[in-house]
Amino acid sequence: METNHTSPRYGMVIDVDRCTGCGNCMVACAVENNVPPADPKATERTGTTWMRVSKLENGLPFPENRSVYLPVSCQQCDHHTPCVSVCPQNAVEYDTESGIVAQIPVRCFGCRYCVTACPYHARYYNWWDPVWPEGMEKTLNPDVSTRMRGVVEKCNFCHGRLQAARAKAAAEGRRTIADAEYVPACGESCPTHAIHFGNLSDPNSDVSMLSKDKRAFRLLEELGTEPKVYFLSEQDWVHAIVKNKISTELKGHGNG
Amino acid sequence: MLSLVFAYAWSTGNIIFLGAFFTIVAIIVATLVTTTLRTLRALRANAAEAIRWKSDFHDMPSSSRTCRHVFTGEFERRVCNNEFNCNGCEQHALLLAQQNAAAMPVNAQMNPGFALPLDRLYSRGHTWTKQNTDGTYVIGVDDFAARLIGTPSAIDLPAIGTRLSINGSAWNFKKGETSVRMLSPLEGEVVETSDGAQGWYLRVQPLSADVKTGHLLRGAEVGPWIQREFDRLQNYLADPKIGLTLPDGGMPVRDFTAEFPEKDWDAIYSTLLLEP
Amino acid sequence: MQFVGGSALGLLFTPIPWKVLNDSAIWTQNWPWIPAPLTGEFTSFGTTCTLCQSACGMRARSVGKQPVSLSGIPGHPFNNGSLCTAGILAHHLRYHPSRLRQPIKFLPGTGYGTPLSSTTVVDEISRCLNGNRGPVVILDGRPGRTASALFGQLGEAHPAVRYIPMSAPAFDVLHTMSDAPLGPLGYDIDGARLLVNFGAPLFDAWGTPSRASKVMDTRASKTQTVIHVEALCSRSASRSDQWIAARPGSEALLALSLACVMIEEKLYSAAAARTIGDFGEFSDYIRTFSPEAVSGASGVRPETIRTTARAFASQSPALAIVGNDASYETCAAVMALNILAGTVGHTGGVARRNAIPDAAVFPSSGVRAVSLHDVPDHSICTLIIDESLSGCTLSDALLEKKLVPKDATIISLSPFVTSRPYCTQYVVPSTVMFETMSDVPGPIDAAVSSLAVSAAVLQAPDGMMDAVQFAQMLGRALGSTTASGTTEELVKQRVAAIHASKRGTVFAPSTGVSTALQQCASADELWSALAEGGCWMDDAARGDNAPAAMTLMNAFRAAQISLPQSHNVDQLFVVPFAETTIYNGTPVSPLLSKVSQESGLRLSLRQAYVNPATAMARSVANGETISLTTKNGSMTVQAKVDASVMPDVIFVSIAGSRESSVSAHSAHDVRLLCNVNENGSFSSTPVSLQKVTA
Amino acid sequence: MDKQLISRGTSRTPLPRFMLWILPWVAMLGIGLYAIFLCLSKGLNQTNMDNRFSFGLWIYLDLTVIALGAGAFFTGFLLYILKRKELKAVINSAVTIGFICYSGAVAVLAVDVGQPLRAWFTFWHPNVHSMLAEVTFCITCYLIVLIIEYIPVVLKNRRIKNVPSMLVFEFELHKLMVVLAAVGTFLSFFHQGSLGGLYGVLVGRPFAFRPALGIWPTTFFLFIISAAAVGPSFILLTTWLTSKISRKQLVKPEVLQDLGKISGSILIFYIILKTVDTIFWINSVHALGFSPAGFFRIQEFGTWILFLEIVVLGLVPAILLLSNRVRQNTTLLVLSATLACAGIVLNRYVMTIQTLALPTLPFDQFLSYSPSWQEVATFLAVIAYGMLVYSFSFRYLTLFPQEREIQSV
Repeated sequence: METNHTSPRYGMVIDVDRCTGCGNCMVACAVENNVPPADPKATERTGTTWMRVSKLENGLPFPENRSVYLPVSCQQCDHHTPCVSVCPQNAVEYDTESGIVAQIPVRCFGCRYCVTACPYHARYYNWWDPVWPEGMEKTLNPDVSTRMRGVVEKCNFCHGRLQAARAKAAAEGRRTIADAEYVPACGESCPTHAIHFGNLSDPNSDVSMLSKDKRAFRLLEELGTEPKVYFLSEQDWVHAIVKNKISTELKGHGNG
Repeated sequence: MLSLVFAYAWSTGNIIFLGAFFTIVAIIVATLVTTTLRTLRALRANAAEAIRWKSDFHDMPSSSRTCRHVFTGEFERRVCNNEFNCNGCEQHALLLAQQNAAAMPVNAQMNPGFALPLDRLYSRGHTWTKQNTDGTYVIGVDDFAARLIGTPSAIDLPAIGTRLSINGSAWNFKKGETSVRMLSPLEGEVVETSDGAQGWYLRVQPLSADVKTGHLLRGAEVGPWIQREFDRLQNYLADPKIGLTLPDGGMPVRDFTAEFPEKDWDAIYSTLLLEP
Repeated sequence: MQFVGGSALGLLFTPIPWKVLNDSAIWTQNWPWIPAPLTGEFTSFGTTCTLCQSACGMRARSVGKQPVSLSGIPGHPFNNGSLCTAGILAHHLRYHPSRLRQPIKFLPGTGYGTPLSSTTVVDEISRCLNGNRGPVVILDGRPGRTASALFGQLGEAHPAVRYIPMSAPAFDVLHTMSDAPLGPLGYDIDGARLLVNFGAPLFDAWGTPSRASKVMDTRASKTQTVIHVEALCSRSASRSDQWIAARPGSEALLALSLACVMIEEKLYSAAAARTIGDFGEFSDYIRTFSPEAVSGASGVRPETIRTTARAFASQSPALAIVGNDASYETCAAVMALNILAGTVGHTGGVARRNAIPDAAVFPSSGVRAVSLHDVPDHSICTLIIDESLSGCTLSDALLEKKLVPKDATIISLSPFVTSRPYCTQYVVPSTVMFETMSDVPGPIDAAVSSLAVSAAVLQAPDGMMDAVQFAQMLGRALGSTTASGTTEELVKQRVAAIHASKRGTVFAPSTGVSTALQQCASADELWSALAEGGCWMDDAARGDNAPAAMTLMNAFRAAQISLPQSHNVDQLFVVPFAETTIYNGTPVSPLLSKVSQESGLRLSLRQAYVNPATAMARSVANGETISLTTKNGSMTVQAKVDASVMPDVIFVSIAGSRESSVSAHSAHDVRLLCNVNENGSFSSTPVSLQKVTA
Repeated sequence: MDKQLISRGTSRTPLPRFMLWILPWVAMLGIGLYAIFLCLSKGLNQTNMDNRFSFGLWIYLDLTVIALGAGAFFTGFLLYILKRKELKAVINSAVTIGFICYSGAVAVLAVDVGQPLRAWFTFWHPNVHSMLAEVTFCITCYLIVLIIEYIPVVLKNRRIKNVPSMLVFEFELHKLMVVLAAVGTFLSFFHQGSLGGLYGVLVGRPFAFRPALGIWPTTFFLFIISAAAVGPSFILLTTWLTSKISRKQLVKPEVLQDLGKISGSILIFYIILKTVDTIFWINSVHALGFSPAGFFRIQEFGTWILFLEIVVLGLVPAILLLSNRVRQNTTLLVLSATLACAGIVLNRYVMTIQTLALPTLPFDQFLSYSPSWQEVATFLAVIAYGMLVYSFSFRYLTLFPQEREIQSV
């Protein structure tokens, strides 16, 4: 997975101090990517949310308890991408032109090995065939095809938008696209502008500079997968908890 | 898989992995193809009966595979691993060269009372053969097998012209639900069949002048052999609770099957008549 | 022949068949019954969101006229590119599975309605209104629209009909306290230095969606401080500068206690005090609520209360705000704070907006607006509610109290089934956004009046009415005259009147900038700016606009605020809980399952937050089912153990309804378990908790 | 007719009793097939798996039965390649068990994947870096090998071998068995290893992740060795069980002792390596930002599980099996083999289920998962299928060639 520094490597920087956990990114993502509404029996563990806002708590009791929200989508790992190497039939590809880890649902046969491999739980299996209320299929995004049950899908930084931006640039005779031309749905929908998006290979880009900020951290950085999604927080406890994972979270059992 | 496939690359990993995989597939396919070809060849060469004997021989318990030289006392224990093909047995040739078998006296005491004339040759499957004056051979069952089976409910004889192979099937007896295969003592083409009234069942024309009979038992071997067979039979018939109690003080009866209807005759025929 | 055969054989050695096989394997693997997106050219158009009064400018990406995604218009004075979670999904509402296709008539006590034909329902409504049975009340959940004007006309023309515009509950109370009409109100949050927020989800889609961002941006310049009062460390609490954890239901006490400190320490605005006619009476009344007295019930230390009161008085302009689901009592107490601080009618306080200059089209009668609270109990025979828009929170308990028992009829306009089982009810199916022309008044957190419009782009299903048509239908039934014309014609007349006033500014999405209306050459130009998602904003009201005379006890005599008796320490309480105003029980897009059912980010219906200590004491683990029993009944919910909520209080969701709002009034509604006071407010109710073992 | 199918010289229980024996298994299989139908027609929402527990009971079952089915390749390897002739007594049974385990595992895998009809894509677009591709390739091939190895056992049926072509084919195939044994051994080494690698490569699951030796993680090798160690034990166990249930002596006692000895010697080797691996793992997990002790902080998965796996179900049976005196005692021998098998069953459980139950992200919680009835029924269907295939094979085929000789003596 050689990184070609001449081609863009898209990344995201999320300011968790600004994130209010409203969930706009989650629904905007679902609208953009034609993710269906939940089956009545779906749960937190079987639902499909390419972008999922999770709550990170400081672990203290009321009223000292504080929390921030971490919008976690595919972290677009740059090296040793855990899901790319495990897929038996090349249904996951690392696009060297954009740094985006792409899932090809039509090639996926639903073994869910990649779901197991992803430490960020950013991959979602279609436990049900997608169903939209009658007529609502008219609101589907023409740029993204729908998926059937039994395949895995995940965030691809709204790859359809990248292609549209590239096509537009090509039509105008440009070879590169500006950061503003290509923003994933989550970033566009964020009401507090907590989500920054752009080209990490460009040292002058917004995300490039923010990613080098001392407030920046990444999830499970030590695994060496070089995620391209950064988080920003000024709060020390957030950094402390993210660094010292296993000791804090074993507080209770998940439901299910 | 192929370079025609979308996004395929001739990388080292692909070459090694797919190379290994296709080698394995090729080996598996080659094994199956070889087996099929060999099967077809064997079937075309009428080798099925010979193969059946080879296959059956190794499935027989070692007690059924006692070497003929044990009967003559040359060995205490020896199990044949050569499909009773004494013609191709080095040990047999060596022993024959060392002694004169004909000189050995018949040990009459060894025969527990079966009529086994020594003017004929016996196969280990309890069939005998004897040459007619016209050069053909007649084949029948020996007294042991005759008493063992008693009166068969049916006889399934081969068609005239059938080619028999050494230790291949000669004909079948039916006894109740059980079918008993009789082994052919020699190679040849069936020229006449009989219902056994004259004491024989098949008349066979050898296929070549050099008739192979070296593997058949004769002379001094017959008595100890039949004694051993009778011992094995008695073993089966013995009541495990009260030990050996044969009628007639251990003398053979005319029809063992009829005498001991409760026994597993299928298994006994299988062992004694060499059809595992 | 040989050639054909040879070619076929040769073809096998070319990549073609393999490529075809390969491609077909990849691209044909989708079940035929999986819906495929529309195909066609992408276009886009601007419009205004009508889901609430915030009037967000939105841009729809569409195929043909069908919107496929929505985003905020950058630079828009209200939402500046942001939308709320419901707004992003506004284009789904048209296809909501529980959308009403036909008028329905419910009989009292039944949850099941009988479908009626469009003509029958009009006949029955006519008969009902002409029967001279008694007072008719029209409740307008979103005053300020063209339809509102038509409803108002009905109220004026017919002696039996009363028109009640429902503004935010707090403003309703403020109106009650004022001796003279205050006109339209709004919060001037941008101008406030200190914001004391009694439970409004300020950072969670309260007001305009860009509000959270705006407040955060003041952090850097330290120009604004936010103090949040709530029983749990909600999204807004944890992002405010200070969070005061107050027991649920004690907000009114706490606000009064702040007021008490202000009066005791003479921190109130002397000018404001002079306008309060019953200042003495109020001072006497409020003395009961000293910080020490309130501390026990609220769980807030007296020093905190005093410090907050001093800050409220000193950091002028200070503004106290409440959420839309706050009780009457809380609203009264919080508004009293604003009055004492003298910020009503001032910059950075409760702004008094100028009315929209449309008197030429819809002459106003000047009749004093009344609130539902002012209507005598058990007096309304026929109630007409426009529920075609979400955002109006109506207390069922209050409605039931105001209606004539057993014999009342409700006529409502709604896109969804809204059953009120205590009376006869006609529900007329209404159009939704994108199906009808509609004008949208401005957001609660804007200081000035405004107007935006949302155009009809899609064909409404047969038999659907918009609010204007509904009002015209009622007018015909009552035999009154209402303004005639199509909705679009009426809205256009209104816009023309605004243009004629030459007041304010207009934001044009095409340029992204706001310009003075005077520079707008024609009404058509203003119209086209508005039709593509722009908005018109009035000028700020000039100078001191403080109310001339107030009588606070008007509200407090009705409010039942008293210090609770000391309660058992081990007692659990149940509280109805909505995290954010956007899920107020009306149906939302099924896709909102993403933020509730599918992720647990927000509570779903039948889920409740429980403090870990409370849960552990009752051996309840996260995700387990618990049964809640009060003297009013019982229900089962799923416990979500969360350390951010107050111990011994169970916060049960009333939100996140994906289904028809029928369910919101069924056994799933925790509000049925709660005690309701005279004003229709729910109070935190003692409850017993039982773990349910499957 | 039934009698005509039973090998000569062996006695089997009367047909009605046999029917009674298979009846519950047939019922179990029937329910399982219905569950499989539900899963295939309605999708995997019928299971209790989810995006967090995306591998569940079935993958655990696959890993376990394939480890236990390793007896087939390892016995074949010892018999045909290393010429340990005494193992001829159990080779047919071993092949049958191997065939059952692998066919059962492949069947369950076909249900486990979301789009079984696209399973061939693995062969069309293989990702050679994926352990699962390696597993798929090897298991497919090895299942074919096992079928080919099982064919002669079937063809040797009393009735079938009367057909000359069948007989000859069997004979010719048997002559080439050494090739198949070699291929089977090669394939088994790889897929047993790849199954270990399946979890060992998961860099995102530090509990399972192991550093690579060469191109494979250490679990790759540990799985091969553990499978080789426990395969003979499982053959021992099944032979003993069959013997107990059929109330017949099927093999000479030395055969079982031999299997035990083979199992013990490999097991001790495995336990040493596993211990070394665990120590290395404890040290390396820090570098990934996790605390090894943290993984065992949950009561259900405390350090006791590590002790149980390595000592009680590893070291103890290994030492027992290596003792001559223990092997002479059938009860102790069988007990030790059972412990060894249980150790591997536990190891596979820890690798599959515990790995997924543990959190990775700072806001993750420890997860629990209990399979739905459809998953359990499918699981039981594989067991019922195995019981049926083995019962029929035992009744009508010669699984233990020594049986007849032992009977006739």
